[in-house]
Amino acid sequence: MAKTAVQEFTKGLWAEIPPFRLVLGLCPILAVTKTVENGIGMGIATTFVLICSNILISLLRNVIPKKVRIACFIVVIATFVTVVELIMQAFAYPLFLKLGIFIPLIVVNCIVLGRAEAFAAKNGVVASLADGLGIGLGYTLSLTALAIVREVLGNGTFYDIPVFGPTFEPFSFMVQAPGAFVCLGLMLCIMNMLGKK
Amino acid sequence: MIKKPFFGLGKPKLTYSGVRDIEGEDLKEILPSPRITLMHKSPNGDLGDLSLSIGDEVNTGQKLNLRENGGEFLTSTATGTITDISHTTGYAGQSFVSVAIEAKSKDLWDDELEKAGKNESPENVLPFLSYIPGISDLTSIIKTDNPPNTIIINGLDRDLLIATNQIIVKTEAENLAEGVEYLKKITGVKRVIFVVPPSLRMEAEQSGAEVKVIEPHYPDATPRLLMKEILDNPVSPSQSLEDLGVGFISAEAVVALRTAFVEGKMPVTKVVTVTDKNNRLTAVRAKVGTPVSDILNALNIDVSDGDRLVFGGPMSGRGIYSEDMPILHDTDAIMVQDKDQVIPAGNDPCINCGECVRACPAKLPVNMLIRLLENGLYEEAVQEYDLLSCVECGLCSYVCIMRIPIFHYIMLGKHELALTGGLEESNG
Amino acid sequence: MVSGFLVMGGLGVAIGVVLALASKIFYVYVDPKIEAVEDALPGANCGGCGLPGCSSNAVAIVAGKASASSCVAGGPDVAAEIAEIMGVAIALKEPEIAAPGCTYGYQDADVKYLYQGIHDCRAAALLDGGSKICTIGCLGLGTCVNACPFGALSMGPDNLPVVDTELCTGCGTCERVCPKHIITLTSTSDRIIGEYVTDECTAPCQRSCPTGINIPGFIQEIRNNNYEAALAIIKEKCPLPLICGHICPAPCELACRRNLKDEAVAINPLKRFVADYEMETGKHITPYKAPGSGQKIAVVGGGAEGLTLSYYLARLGYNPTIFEAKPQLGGILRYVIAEDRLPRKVLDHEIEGILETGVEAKNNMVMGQHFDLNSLFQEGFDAIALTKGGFDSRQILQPAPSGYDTSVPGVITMLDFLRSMSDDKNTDLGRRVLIIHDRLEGLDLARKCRSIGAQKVTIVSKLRGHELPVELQDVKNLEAEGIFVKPLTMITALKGIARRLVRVALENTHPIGEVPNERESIGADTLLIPAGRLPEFLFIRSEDQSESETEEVTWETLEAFHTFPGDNGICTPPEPGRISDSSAVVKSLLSGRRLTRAIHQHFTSGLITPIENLVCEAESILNVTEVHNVALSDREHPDAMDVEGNSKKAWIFPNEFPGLNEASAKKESERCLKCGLICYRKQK
Amino acid sequence: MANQKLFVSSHAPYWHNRSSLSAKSYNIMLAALPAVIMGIFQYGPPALGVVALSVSTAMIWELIMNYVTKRQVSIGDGNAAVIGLLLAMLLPATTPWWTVVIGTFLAVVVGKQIYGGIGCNPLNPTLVSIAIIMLSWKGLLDFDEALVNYDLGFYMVYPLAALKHLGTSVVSNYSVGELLMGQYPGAIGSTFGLGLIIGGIYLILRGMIRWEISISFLAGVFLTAFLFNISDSEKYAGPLFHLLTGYTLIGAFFLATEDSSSPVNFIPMLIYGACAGFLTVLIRNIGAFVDGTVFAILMMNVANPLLDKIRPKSLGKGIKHA
Amino acid sequence: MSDYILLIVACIFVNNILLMQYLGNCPFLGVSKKMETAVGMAMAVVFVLVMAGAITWIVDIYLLKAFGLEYLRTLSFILVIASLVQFVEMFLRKSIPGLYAGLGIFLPLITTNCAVMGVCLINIMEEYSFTQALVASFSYAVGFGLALVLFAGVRERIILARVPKPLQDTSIGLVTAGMLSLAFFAFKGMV
Amino acid sequence: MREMLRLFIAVVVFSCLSGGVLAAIQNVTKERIEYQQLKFVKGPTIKNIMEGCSNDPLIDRLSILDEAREMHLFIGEFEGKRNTVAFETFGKGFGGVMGVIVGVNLENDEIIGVGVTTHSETPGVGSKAKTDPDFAAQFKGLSILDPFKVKTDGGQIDALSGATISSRGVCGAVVEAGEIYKRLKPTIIEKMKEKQG
Repeated sequence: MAKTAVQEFTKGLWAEIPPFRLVLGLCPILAVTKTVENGIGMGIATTFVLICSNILISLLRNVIPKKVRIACFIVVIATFVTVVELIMQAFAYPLFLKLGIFIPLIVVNCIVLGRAEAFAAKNGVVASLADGLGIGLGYTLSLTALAIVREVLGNGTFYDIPVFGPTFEPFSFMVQAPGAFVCLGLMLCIMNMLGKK
Repeated sequence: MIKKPFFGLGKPKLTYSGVRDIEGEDLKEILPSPRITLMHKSPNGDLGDLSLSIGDEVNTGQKLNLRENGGEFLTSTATGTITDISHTTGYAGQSFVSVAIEAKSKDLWDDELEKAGKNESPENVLPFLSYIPGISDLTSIIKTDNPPNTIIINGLDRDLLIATNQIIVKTEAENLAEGVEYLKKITGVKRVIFVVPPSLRMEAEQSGAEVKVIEPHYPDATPRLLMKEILDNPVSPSQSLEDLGVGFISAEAVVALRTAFVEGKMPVTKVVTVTDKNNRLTAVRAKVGTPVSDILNALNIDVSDGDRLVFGGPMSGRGIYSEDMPILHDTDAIMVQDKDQVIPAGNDPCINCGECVRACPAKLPVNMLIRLLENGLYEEAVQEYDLLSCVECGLCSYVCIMRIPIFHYIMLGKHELALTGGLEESNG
Repeated sequence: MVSGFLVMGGLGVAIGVVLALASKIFYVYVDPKIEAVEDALPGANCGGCGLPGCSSNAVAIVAGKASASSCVAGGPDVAAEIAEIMGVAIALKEPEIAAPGCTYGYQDADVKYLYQGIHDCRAAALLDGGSKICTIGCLGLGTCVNACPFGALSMGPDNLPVVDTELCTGCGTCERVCPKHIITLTSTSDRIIGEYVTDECTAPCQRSCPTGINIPGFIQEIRNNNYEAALAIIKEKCPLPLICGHICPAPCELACRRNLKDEAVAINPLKRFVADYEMETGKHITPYKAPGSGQKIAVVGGGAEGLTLSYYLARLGYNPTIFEAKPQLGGILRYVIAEDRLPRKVLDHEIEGILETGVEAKNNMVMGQHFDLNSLFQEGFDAIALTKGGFDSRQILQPAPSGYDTSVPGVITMLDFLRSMSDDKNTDLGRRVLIIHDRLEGLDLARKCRSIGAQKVTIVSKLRGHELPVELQDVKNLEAEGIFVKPLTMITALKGIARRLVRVALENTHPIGEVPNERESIGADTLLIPAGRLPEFLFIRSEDQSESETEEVTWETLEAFHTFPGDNGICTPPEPGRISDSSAVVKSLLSGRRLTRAIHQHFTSGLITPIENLVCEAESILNVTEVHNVALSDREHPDAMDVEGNSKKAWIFPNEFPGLNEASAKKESERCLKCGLICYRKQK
Repeated sequence: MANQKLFVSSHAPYWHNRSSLSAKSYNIMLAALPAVIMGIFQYGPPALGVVALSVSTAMIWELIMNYVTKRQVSIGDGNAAVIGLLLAMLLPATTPWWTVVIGTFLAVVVGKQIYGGIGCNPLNPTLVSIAIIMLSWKGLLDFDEALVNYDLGFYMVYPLAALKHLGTSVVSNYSVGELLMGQYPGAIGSTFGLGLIIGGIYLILRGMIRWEISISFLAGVFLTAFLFNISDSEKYAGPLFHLLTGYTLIGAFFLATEDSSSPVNFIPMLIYGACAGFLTVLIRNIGAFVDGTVFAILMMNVANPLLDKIRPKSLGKGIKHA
Repeated sequence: MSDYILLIVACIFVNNILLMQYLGNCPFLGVSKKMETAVGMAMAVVFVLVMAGAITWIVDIYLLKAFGLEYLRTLSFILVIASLVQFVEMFLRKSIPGLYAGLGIFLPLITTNCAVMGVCLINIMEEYSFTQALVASFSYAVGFGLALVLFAGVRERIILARVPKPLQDTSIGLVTAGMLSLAFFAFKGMV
Repeated sequence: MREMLRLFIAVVVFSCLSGGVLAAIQNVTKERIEYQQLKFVKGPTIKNIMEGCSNDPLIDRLSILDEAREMHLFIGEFEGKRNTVAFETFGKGFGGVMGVIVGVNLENDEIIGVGVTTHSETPGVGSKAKTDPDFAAQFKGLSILDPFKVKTDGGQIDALSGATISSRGVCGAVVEAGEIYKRLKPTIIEKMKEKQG
């Protein structure tokens, strides 16, 4: 239990990196990783919600009655999701358009609720902040990694900059739905192989 | 070995061997062996409380009590001295007590049976019947409580390359008729059905039993399939044939019954069909307990390392690992395969070609069954894919393109289930 | 702003009302435990546990179908919380790991046929029990490897499973799937209290060793230059390797399979070699010690048996205290055996090692004088073991005031009784007396008891009625005399309060198969036992306090050896294997170790379980009568004494009894055939 | 025991009909040969190149995966070669080399080996590969574009594409004889209808493929096309046209019949084939793709485990004796 | 009428919520290992989704849009869905225990199933009428169930296959989901 | 009951508070969001269509109710005359709905330009509808009141190669635009007058 905030932070980056180690939060990772830009944007949005909800829930953890905690957590999370939604609309509208329905759907991302319940509701503010940051960053990293593979292979670009010559025929299967599944599946396999050591 | 035909549209057609396939269509007598080994399947492999001991003298046809507290016994098939008693493990962990006898050349007959045989009530007769050649257990037929209403005499054999029963039907038709009479008398059963291939219809009709002729296609002579074909009464996998009041007995056992109670002598010989490396069939008559090597020597069959010896036929027999193995009361055939004929089993997964599904006489979804069995999911195999409906004919393995030992898997599954099922019972 | 506030508030109110009403209207009783577990679970309903949602997992946990740690998302904290709710303390338990028990893979062992078929041991075992001649041999097809859910098993180059002890969790899956029961879960504790059974691969030497040392195992470690591991193996069965190395008569060497070829392996010298090595290092190698369970055990008697008992108790996590009447520990080893057979230095070294494991020793403490059962129980000991051993009452220099040994209330050895009678001491036997005796002298004794005031005397014999002397068969007349005879009976327990004996439990030992054994319990004030010494009593605090009016301690004995063959109750004269006036030190070591087993089983499961198929002479076991493909080689002998004190040999032992030097020990270890049941190392 | 003879022991049965996977694979390749030879004859060396590259790389991928997964080398069973050959038959002769290599990778590795090798794949590996190629590089499988430099002396427009873009008027440009003889542009091995039919009949007679699937597939195509044709013959081509163009024939005899992704029970086989046929025509007529065979069969592959649950009652099942 | 048929086909096949819109993947991978659970989950989703679709539509039109509070959509929808699920669970447990045993245990999983929330949002964004929203919700749910059941069938076999170790379970599950999605391209462009 | 009340109050307070907070944030960001929406979604396309206009059409916009739906109409000023109007309609493409802005000259009902705004078409194939200027240019100068169809459907528009469906979608949107235009033309002129006046 006596983990430092740093440890809480770093575990999210490898030991418990969300979609790979805890197989949660798959929908957005499949849907928004067509391009690196989307992936990072989604990651940041989720991280924001994670951190804010973690902090708030950690603060309020003694006030919230146990029986309705899930409902309260959902309200808190939904509030922050809406905040993200509004801020994004105001300041990063193109990204908002691309992420579309998946921004409101952060609210049903199991990772956010899971961390709130499993961690923030039981730990102090600093630890919860570190946990939220770590998990959020880990999630962002995973999104980015998948997005890089998909964008580079499927579109021949990285952050919209062409990486191959003009003769490159993009492997556009990768940016389509089946490609997303297959690609994530194979990445999970690689993670499993690495994790074994 | 029957190869897959060039044009393979339908099911494999495997035909039971008949009397005509036997060299000379006659029986060869094997000289009594000086080494006789009797084997008794004993649920308890313990040698601690045996009532027999090394050095005991025995007579031919004598009933030998195995245990102090009675119950288990064997029948000596020779006159001589017990030289060894040991314990061996057989198929599926069955436990055997084997008793080796150094036999004298002359048989002294035990007369206990003659005395008992006068009174034909089942109670008197029953204690002698475990070791009638040609059947593994007569007690399911002859019993006082809940006797069967129908007995089916099988004039066909259990497997391909066996003509043991058929040659008996052919050569001992009269004895058979007497045996049927006797069978009716001691069991009190009304309906006796005699199942034969078309070629033996004439002989069968002399027996006085109700004759049913079936085409000799493997595996139609399997009890459960006969139930369906002859009696139109398919058995559900959870039931035994006994539950339905049907008993099965082989023609050889019927003749042996006659020998025992009409002649008053315990039958000690067994007809065995021997198949050599060139698939030539010979029928021999030998004492139960004769080592296989004696029979092979008498027929000039050479075996060497890497060959395969099988008790029974090519589809459902049991491999044996030693030439010293004696023939038992239910050994219908010995098959010798050269090492060139041994096709190794494959270790690849099922490719779902469906050959097995089409070959299966019990209509099992073998393709799915094998997947579950490979993963050791035996209970699911029973619940979802009817493992217990299997009639154990071996056709699935025979046709499997990947050469998966499916039959082996099925038997393993049944065995493991029996083990765990037994555990559950003892817990509950 | 206001509208937002109001709408959400309204929505909240509506939802709150509906749910509150619904929870009233649709109330269904749910096990509070399930609710508690559900509360502890994260409630994220991620499905990571393999069940649809947290509530179904909660139901599964409470029903015992899922483990407390089944929630992936929750992690160890949640697991601990649930464990608390479920009341399953995550116990301090010594980890068990899988260990294969076969030494030769199928390519090195004798086979009866060439197997072809499914690559699965269970399938292979269908065919006449597998292709190996050895009925308990590993079939080597890797069923356990495939079954292991943690990837802790792999197939070694010799076609035997290899366990990665890091990954093994002791789940037992391999044990369940192995058709030959080769691979079993075992812990150091299990091995310490374990006995060899017939379906275990044991070498002849191992079976004939009274202590049961895994001889091929430790010799193998010597071959691998791993002397500490060798010592650890020895110390699982024998806590005094150096002493044994000096004075053991080595029955193992008689059984050595090499005798069939040339000469036995020098097993005992090899054992001494590693023990010497330990002494040379100046440290005591203490192998694995189980996490403490903390019970205090008093061991009365600090001889070889008491030392062994205390050592193993300490290693199993108990707190043993030795009470020794003499000023120093060691018993016969110290006070009887000649110095030139067993140097005291060696003895001190070994005792030191035992004390280092956490054994406390109190010297100059005589039972009956300085302490007794009652005082020990009152001091808080949970069990008291009597290992008074070879120093029977004949050797007690200061007899107790009553004239006989009163260390066990109401139990008098025949010798003491007769002596006190002859001394005309006033002996109070109480009303009810029990005598264990088979012969006519028993009747004589009974009459003596009657004459000095006993009202009812019962003679207990393990013999059958008709085997007894004729006089003892005259039941009617004897009964009139107040003497009762109980043939075919043994005493299984004593029960007393404070310093009094109250009851004796008897068991009627009908011959096997006739009538099931019957137990009864009769009142008794005195028990006369025929030996000249007290057997190994094991006392525990009785839970049954009904017969005690005051706060006095009620105690009873445990049947320590009840599970071994030849057992005739706790008070009959010693039988081989459970003796304490042992013919050799190794036998008292065995006795001490078996006492440990009784104590450990009593405190862990509450039940001392019998061992089925224990290896003993009566059980038939596979063996070989001739060896093939083994080259002749000469036995190594210890170097002759180097008078010059050559430094090369100096480390060994500057004493009259040199051990093997390292080179010859290595050479000798090569001679070991590493036998199994029927396998042994053959030349290729 | 030392001087005993050492026999082989195994479980019954001791006979086998000597069928083997490699024999099956070689028979399938043999059956495919007429169509392939015709393709090579028509399109010349490039076609031969595609076929050779496809077969060889498929086997190489298989070999690599055998090593990676540490399993027995399995190229001997010929299955990888069959996959490679079938893939080549679906590609046009002008397919660039890298597409072929990626294609065989997708087929052998993604389609088959990651599931554990032969028999474990839920979908037909060849079809997985060709479907992914279709989605990724549309132009490659646009036969009109791909074969633009060929002039083989017959009407050089891919019939199904023409049908899709130009309507039923194009049907008259192709006679049944031409279609049967492969006198139209298309993939290397899928145009020679007569050869495919002969190969298919050979396989059915040898018992290598299940006739129920092939026949019901063809029947499905025929019926659906017929119904569409009746409903609006202006818009939808007749059944014969659909039967003899595109991947219909190769699909019926070589693709839909792939063992591990197709059902084995009688009724499921009929449903499987018929639905695949129905979907094929549906996609061609109203769907997004020019030829629907690939996706139709893939779709039915997915439904296969569900379909195959329809099976006859096992012996003695469901019988209640008093 | 034909509009509705098109809508149904579009929602079930063409725009399959799981395979084409990537929604609801967590339960998709979680409960598809056995056919039984897959069928149970599919039914539970149909049940809840239709109700959720209807209620959120009403909430959106009569509460949020009426007051110009569209920005509260996420918040109110999730609240409504969560309480609906809880309500249904309580209701079933008490009133129809038989049905509860069948699908009740799957209900909690639905709260965080983004397919439910997603479909509700899609209904609003596509500006469906009430009947359309109902039909669409139902069809999307059927599409979800269809994909789930098909996938469970395939997955039951894959679990029995000799999949290499690192690929086992979720990894191969995802790849197979990809294959399923690939197969669903068959319906592309049909509506 | 007291317990119940506590839970009840907790939920109510939470939802009230979050409602309030969000309302506040929304108030702050409202203006900006609206402008962003226009700027990023329609802005570029409108600019493209109204190339050369002398005003900022994003600012000079009208809101008109069309069958209960609010339409934004952007007014372009050419050569000093406010004679052009642009607005968005929708068509069904390969990957879903695609937004199309159609600019019409109010005087002669001629299309001055067509541009795709939002779409989810296959990159490189269907997405050419947005990026390929030649495709859009086909509409220029045609009368908005004409029916538009791709050539395979018997119309006048050359479909993008390999993206018939996307092309059809654009045509559909333009046809719809024609219908809306027909309905709204009088209102537009009226409103414009109001605005100018």
